[in-house]
Amino acid sequence: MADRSLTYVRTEMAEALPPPKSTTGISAWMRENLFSSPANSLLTIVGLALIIWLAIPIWNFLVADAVFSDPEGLRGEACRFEGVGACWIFIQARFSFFIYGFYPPEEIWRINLMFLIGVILMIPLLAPRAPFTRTAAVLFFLVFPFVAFFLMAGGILSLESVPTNRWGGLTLTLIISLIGIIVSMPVGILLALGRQSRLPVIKGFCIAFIELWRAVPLITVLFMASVMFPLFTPQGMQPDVLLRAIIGICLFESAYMAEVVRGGLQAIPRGQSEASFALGLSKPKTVALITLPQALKHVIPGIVNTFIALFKDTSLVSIIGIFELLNTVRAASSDIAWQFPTDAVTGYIFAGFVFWLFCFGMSRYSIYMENRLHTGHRR
Amino acid sequence: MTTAMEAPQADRSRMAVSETDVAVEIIGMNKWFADFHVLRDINLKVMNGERIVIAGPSGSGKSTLIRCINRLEEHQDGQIIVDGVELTNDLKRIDEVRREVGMVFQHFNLFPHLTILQNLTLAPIWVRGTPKAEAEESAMKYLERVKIPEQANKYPGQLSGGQQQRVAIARSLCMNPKIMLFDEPTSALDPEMIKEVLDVMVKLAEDGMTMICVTHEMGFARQVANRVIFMDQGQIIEQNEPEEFFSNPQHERTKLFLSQILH
Amino acid sequence: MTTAMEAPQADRSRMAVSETDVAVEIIGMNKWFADFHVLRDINLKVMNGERIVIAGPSGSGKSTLIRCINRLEEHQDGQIIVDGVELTNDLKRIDEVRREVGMVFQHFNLFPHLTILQNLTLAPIWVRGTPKAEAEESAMKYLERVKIPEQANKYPGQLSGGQQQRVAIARSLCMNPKIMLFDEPTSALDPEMIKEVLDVMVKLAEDGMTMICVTHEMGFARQVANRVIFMDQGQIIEQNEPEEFFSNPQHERTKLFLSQILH
Amino acid sequence: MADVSEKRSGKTARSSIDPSLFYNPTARGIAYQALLLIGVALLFWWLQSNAAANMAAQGRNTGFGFLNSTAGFNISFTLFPFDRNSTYGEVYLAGILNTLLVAAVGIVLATIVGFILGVARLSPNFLIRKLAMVYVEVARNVPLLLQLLCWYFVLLNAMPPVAQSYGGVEVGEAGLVVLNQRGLYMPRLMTDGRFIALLISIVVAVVIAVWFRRRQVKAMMAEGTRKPVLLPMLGIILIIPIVAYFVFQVPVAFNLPVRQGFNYAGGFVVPPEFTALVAGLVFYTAAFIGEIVRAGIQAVNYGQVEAAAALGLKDGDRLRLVIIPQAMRIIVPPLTSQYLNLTKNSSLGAAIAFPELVNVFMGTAINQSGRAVEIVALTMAVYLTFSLVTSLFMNWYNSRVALVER
Amino acid sequence: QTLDAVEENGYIQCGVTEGVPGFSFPDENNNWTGLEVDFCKAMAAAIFDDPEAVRYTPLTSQVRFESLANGNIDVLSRTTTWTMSRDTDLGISFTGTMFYDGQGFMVREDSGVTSALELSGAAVCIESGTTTELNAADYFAANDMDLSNAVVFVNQDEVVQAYLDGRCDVFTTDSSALAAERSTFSDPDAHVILPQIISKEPLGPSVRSDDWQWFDIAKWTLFAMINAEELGVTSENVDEMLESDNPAIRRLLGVEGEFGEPIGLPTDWAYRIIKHVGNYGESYERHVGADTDINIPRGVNQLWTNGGIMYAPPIR
Ligand SMILES: Nc1ncnc2c1ncn2[C@@H]1O[C@H](COP(=O)(O)OP(=O)(O)OP(=O)(O)O)[C@@H](O)[C@H]1O
Ligand SMILES: Nc1ncnc2c1ncn2[C@@H]1O[C@H](COP(=O)(O)OP(=O)(O)OP(=O)(O)O)[C@@H](O)[C@H]1O
Ligand SMILES: [Mg+2]
Ligand SMILES: [Mg+2]
Repeated sequence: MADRSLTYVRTEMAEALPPPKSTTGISAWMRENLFSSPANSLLTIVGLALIIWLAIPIWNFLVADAVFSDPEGLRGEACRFEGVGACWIFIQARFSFFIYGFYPPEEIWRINLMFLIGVILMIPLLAPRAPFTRTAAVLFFLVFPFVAFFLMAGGILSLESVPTNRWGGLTLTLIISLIGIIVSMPVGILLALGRQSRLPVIKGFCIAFIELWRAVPLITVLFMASVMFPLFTPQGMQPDVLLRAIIGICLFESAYMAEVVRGGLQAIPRGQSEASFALGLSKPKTVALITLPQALKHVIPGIVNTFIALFKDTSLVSIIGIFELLNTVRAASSDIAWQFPTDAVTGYIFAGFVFWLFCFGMSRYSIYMENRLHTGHRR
Repeated sequence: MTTAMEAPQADRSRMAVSETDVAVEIIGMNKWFADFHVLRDINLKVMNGERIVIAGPSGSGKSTLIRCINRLEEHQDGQIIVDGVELTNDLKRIDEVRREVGMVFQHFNLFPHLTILQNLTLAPIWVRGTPKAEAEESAMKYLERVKIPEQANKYPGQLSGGQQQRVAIARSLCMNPKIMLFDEPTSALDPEMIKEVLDVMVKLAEDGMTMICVTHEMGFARQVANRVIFMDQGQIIEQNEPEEFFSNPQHERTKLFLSQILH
Repeated sequence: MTTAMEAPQADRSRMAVSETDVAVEIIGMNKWFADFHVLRDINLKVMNGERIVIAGPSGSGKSTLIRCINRLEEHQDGQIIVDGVELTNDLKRIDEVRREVGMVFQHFNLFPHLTILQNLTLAPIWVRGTPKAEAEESAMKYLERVKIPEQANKYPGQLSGGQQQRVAIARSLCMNPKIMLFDEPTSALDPEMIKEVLDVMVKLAEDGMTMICVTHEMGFARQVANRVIFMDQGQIIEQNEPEEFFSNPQHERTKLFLSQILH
Repeated sequence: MADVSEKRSGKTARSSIDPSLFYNPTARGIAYQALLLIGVALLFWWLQSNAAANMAAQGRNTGFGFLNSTAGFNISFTLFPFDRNSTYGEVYLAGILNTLLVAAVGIVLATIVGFILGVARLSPNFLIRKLAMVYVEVARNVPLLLQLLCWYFVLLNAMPPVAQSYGGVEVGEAGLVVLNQRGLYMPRLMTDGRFIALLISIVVAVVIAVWFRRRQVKAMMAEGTRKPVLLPMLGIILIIPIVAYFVFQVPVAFNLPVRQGFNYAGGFVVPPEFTALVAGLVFYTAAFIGEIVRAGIQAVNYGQVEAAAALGLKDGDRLRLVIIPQAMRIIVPPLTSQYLNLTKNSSLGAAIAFPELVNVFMGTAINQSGRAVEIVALTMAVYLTFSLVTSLFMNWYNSRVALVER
Repeated sequence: QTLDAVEENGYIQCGVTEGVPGFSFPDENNNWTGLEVDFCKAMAAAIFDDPEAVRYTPLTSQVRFESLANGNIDVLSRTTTWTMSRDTDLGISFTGTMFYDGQGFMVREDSGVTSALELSGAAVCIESGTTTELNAADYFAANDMDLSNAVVFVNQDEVVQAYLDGRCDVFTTDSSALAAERSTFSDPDAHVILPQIISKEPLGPSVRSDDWQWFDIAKWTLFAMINAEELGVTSENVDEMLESDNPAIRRLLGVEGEFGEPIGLPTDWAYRIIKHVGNYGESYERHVGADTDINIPRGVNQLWTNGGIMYAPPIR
């Protein structure tokens, strides 16, 4: 249109061309993402410096200076020298202690069996579109806890009885968090329903319960469970420390779960329950068949997040002397046989990694579920 | 006031209305939302097999009135007698009435977590205690009647609005209701879909169902209603048979209203 | 070569377009989104006081084109010269250009945390450094021009869509732009509201504002445009004065497009 | 048509029909509530009678009188003079103040780090974005207790022993700022009542500076020209106290940390427990705040940014006038609950010997006095109060900033 | 009655530490050993003739008394100091002294400190919820020394770790525990325990105050072990000693008299203890004696006949 005529008709369509070199390829990507402006370039340099500054010592500690094997069998001596990095043979040597705690070695198959059952039941619960979801849910929430308890505790079917103070390690961490979630789900649902009730006494009670536990730190709840519960139970009927801690955790967690579920209930439009009433379903049936299933589906990510928080929080029971994962790591690193300069750090890194693995995995899963829910069932 | 008996259209001949056969009777009913007097002195008698259309401007209390009939709303004064049962605070009676009264909502209110078939069989199974196989069989029958049997295993979110509303109608029918209530069943739909829903409703009317419809579809009212009731400010202003109502409205407000909606 | 001078409508007489007075000039411009060649070999010259309407199917690059004019998008090839300033990576020039170019978006994009008046005075105060009192005074003037002075102290959320779009136009005008860009300003509005917004735009055109509008309102194009540009697949396919464009489209695609939207 | 709206209001429900109570929803409601009440009352009665029996069996006393008796132990870090003659009441107070101190410092730092993180997560720079992501994923997914222990012991190992202190001096001499495994030692201000005057003058200076800034901004808006703000403000804040210092002849002496035997004595000490606790809390909480900030900024519609750009607003102004005010509405409520979480999490300081409320009161005091119930109740009351205040603030804030809609 | 309940269960529930070498310490398989563990085993031996009929519950110092008073455990044998208030106010009763301990101080050898009186201003690592905290405060106050640098931890693990990492100059707790902890250090010789013992810390087992029979069983279990040492009866020679003519030995081993009956035990109750666990001296040497890593000299814990203060009332 060099001569600016008002009328113009394109006679020949312009073909789509590849973009100019300067806007594609790795150099363009770097220009765009790393050096798009002077300030950005500076940030890149700072970032690189930070990575180098952090990565080298971490690498040295974890790999370069670390002890990976001990030709003379696993012994603490192998790590007793100045400048030692992580002592991985320590983890190797005490691995079964970290996982199973003080559980009698010849009975460990029981724990493994319990884990196996648990994982098998969880697959249909967590995997999208898996069959048998409902059966698995019933088994997992109603039957599995008892099976697991009898497997762990023994005392029946000629299983040797193993008292709770021999439970420990990652097993105990998982047990505490699973009991926490299995108990707090139904209690939390009841509390959430109660909080929505129009009956003032029920509503008030639920609000007070929820707000009380949400207001206080878990560690005070655990202290309370360990020093105060015994005072409030009749003499001779003493729940052991583990049970008390678990009760404390369940009370605490139910309150959080209630708030999560409430969020889901509030998201269900009123038309749903009205339609259900109009069909002649009673109030309890409406809740059980219509509102609750929908609400729970909405809050799966919230539930997973609560579970992650609970899983991390189980580490606090070490403060009242229960040997969950973190505490077994600490106990092991004060073992005479395993005294070396980095025993504590090595143990913490291991424990931290295990916690991280579980929590990160679950949070990814929750994000995945969230995305799926957004698209699910839509056209 | 003309009764449904004298309704002129030919296609109504199949129905059998007898004076003694009262489906719904409302006597001197009043209702308040807090201090707001939303329904005032409502008197209404609907015979079995009658088809009533309720019209009126927005906020006039149409929805509230039909929601009172199956006790989704509580009335404070007067009597509502449905299928011979008076609605009171008695939960048992309410359940009884709700079983006999189907309701279709403006926004369908299908249960999104259940398949179409599950939506349909839910109430028969849990309320009537029908065996599952039997419930599913009759559900499929009703789905065929609303012309979407092939969608039985989809979820509501996968259907169009018109299809959803037809499912909602089928869902109510599965309970074999004696009376059907419709609250603006087509007003959330695109024009093409309105027709498919109205067709189903017309068919229902032809089969002799007692129906009370809140709707602004005047064509539908003309075609199937025995009576049109016009409400304003919580009161029944005027009622008449459709021909008369449209051609010769009596009340000032009715005239104004009709002039607005029939352009 | 017809200039806008000879445009037929009477109401265009007030504007004064001179050949030398170029508002926007685009020369051999190309743009890619990653590998996707979205604008291809665009050449366009807009005179001061001219009113251009850009039409074309969805995805043809209309929005991208006008967003390039005030550098909301970056182009990779060719030149864009706005009000004598060439758009490059130079932030200062970009700011300069943006001050002179007003833009109205499809979804209004008013600032919801500010009152209408604050929305209008924000840019004059912080960009131009206008004293507050003065900025408010001129804002009220523009609000009167778009006929909603009484809403000055409300928040955007309290207005209807049409009102919001009119505020958005007023907000751009407050900066005394030399050129106004409109990106489908009416397509998010209900029919009754479209008219009130178009009225404001027509008024603006009558006052001689240089305007580039992406719109499918062909009535508006007929009434005020000097030129209609038709785009497809990132290219300018055809341009012409409105009468000619509508009555006698040249290119196949134009014909097809017009047949679809003018039913 | 009859109009009976004056006849009565709907509140007076009619009751001419009297169905069997069993099916009456009102009656049912009352019955459920009564059941719950009775249940709860029974539970409390049971707990109470057990407690009474247990206490009687153990011959224990109850009551809050112990708050006035001497505690008999030391607390290593308090904000007011405390020794072994102080009472349990003072232990309580010291714990609360230490908790609040950690919370205050932690909140300020976590906010700063968190905002930087949130912005970094959205940075156009790939490297910075990924670094921030790694940080967040590590910090969020490892238990805080573990992190605290790591921080504490890493900090202890990173610091030199007393003899090789940074800024250290010979035995008997006074240092200025000394850093070693025992903490960070700084000069402590020693002064008398006239110092209050100085303090007041500083407050006055800040108030004047803030007023000045308001005035300048207003003038800026009114006249449309940019005016100096920062420098004059700094001037005001500096000059007024200096003038006050000379006018009142405020005696200012510093108590310097002196090396005596094992340690430095005197001065003001920040113990490593405090540093580790704050570091751990900040590191952990900042990750959550970063995510909140990111979500808040992302929630501001991109159209808003474009509209601001199209109006010619510069980068900084766009952020300040358009994005931040809108993002803040979304950010503040979850942010406050993070603040509350940080405060609650400070109770983990017990694990690394920081004398916050749970450590000194639920830990030491409960063991020395044996008043479990009272001490648990008092401790929980503190956290309940924090939570109540927070939710009051949140309600107030939400009602204040709620966007006005039609 | 506790005895009935215990017999019903088939085991004693014994509260122990979370791991103090020499006193009560678990190995990898949760087999507990130590001087105090031996006491629990002795009780089990007396009741069941089986020293392994014990369940150990590791307790933190915060929860130990509650656990005992409320029946979680039957006997508390956990480095617990016998004090008046604990004996009278907490619903528990001490049954005797197993180990005469006292609070001491440990410092790094290179600090050059040789006396606790030089510790003014030192940073002191302490575990919370113990008498240690109060004793230290008293001692420092009495000697006009400055204890503003006390670092108080909830768990012993952290106390030791912090001391080793240099947070404190001094680590104070009962000297037995100091010795035990020192034995776990990678370089035990770099740390010295100062000579001053600043408190009387008689460590002994305790039971609930509401059951006198159980109290007597616990009390006489300990006395039997001490008497056995005094009479020269060991686990090795106990069977020969059954033939002894010494009436004191005959009464101890149940050959003469019915001393078990009043406390609900069989007559050979003490024989069982000595047979399975040994006398006090044996137990001491086995767990904390000179041949162990712990290496605490017998000191005041010698029998009274050897210049110590270990003394048990006669069985007669
Ligand atoms: N739950 C409620 N609480 C208080 N007021 C209500 C409630 N439901 C409806 N109202 C009020 O009662 C009046 C009648 O409402 P109703 O929904 O019955 O009108 P309608 O005739 O169905 O109108 P539309 O055609 O808009 O559906 C309206 O003014 C409405 O605002
Ligand atoms: N930021 C972006 N990144 C990648 N592709 C884009 C981006 N913005 C637009 N596109 C693509 O560029 C093409 C042109 O988009 P544009 O919005 O300019 O079309 P349009 O003509 O305005 O269409 P409509 O009438 O729907 O608004 C479309 O195919 C669109 O998908
Ligand atoms: Mg309605
Ligand atoms: Mg567009």
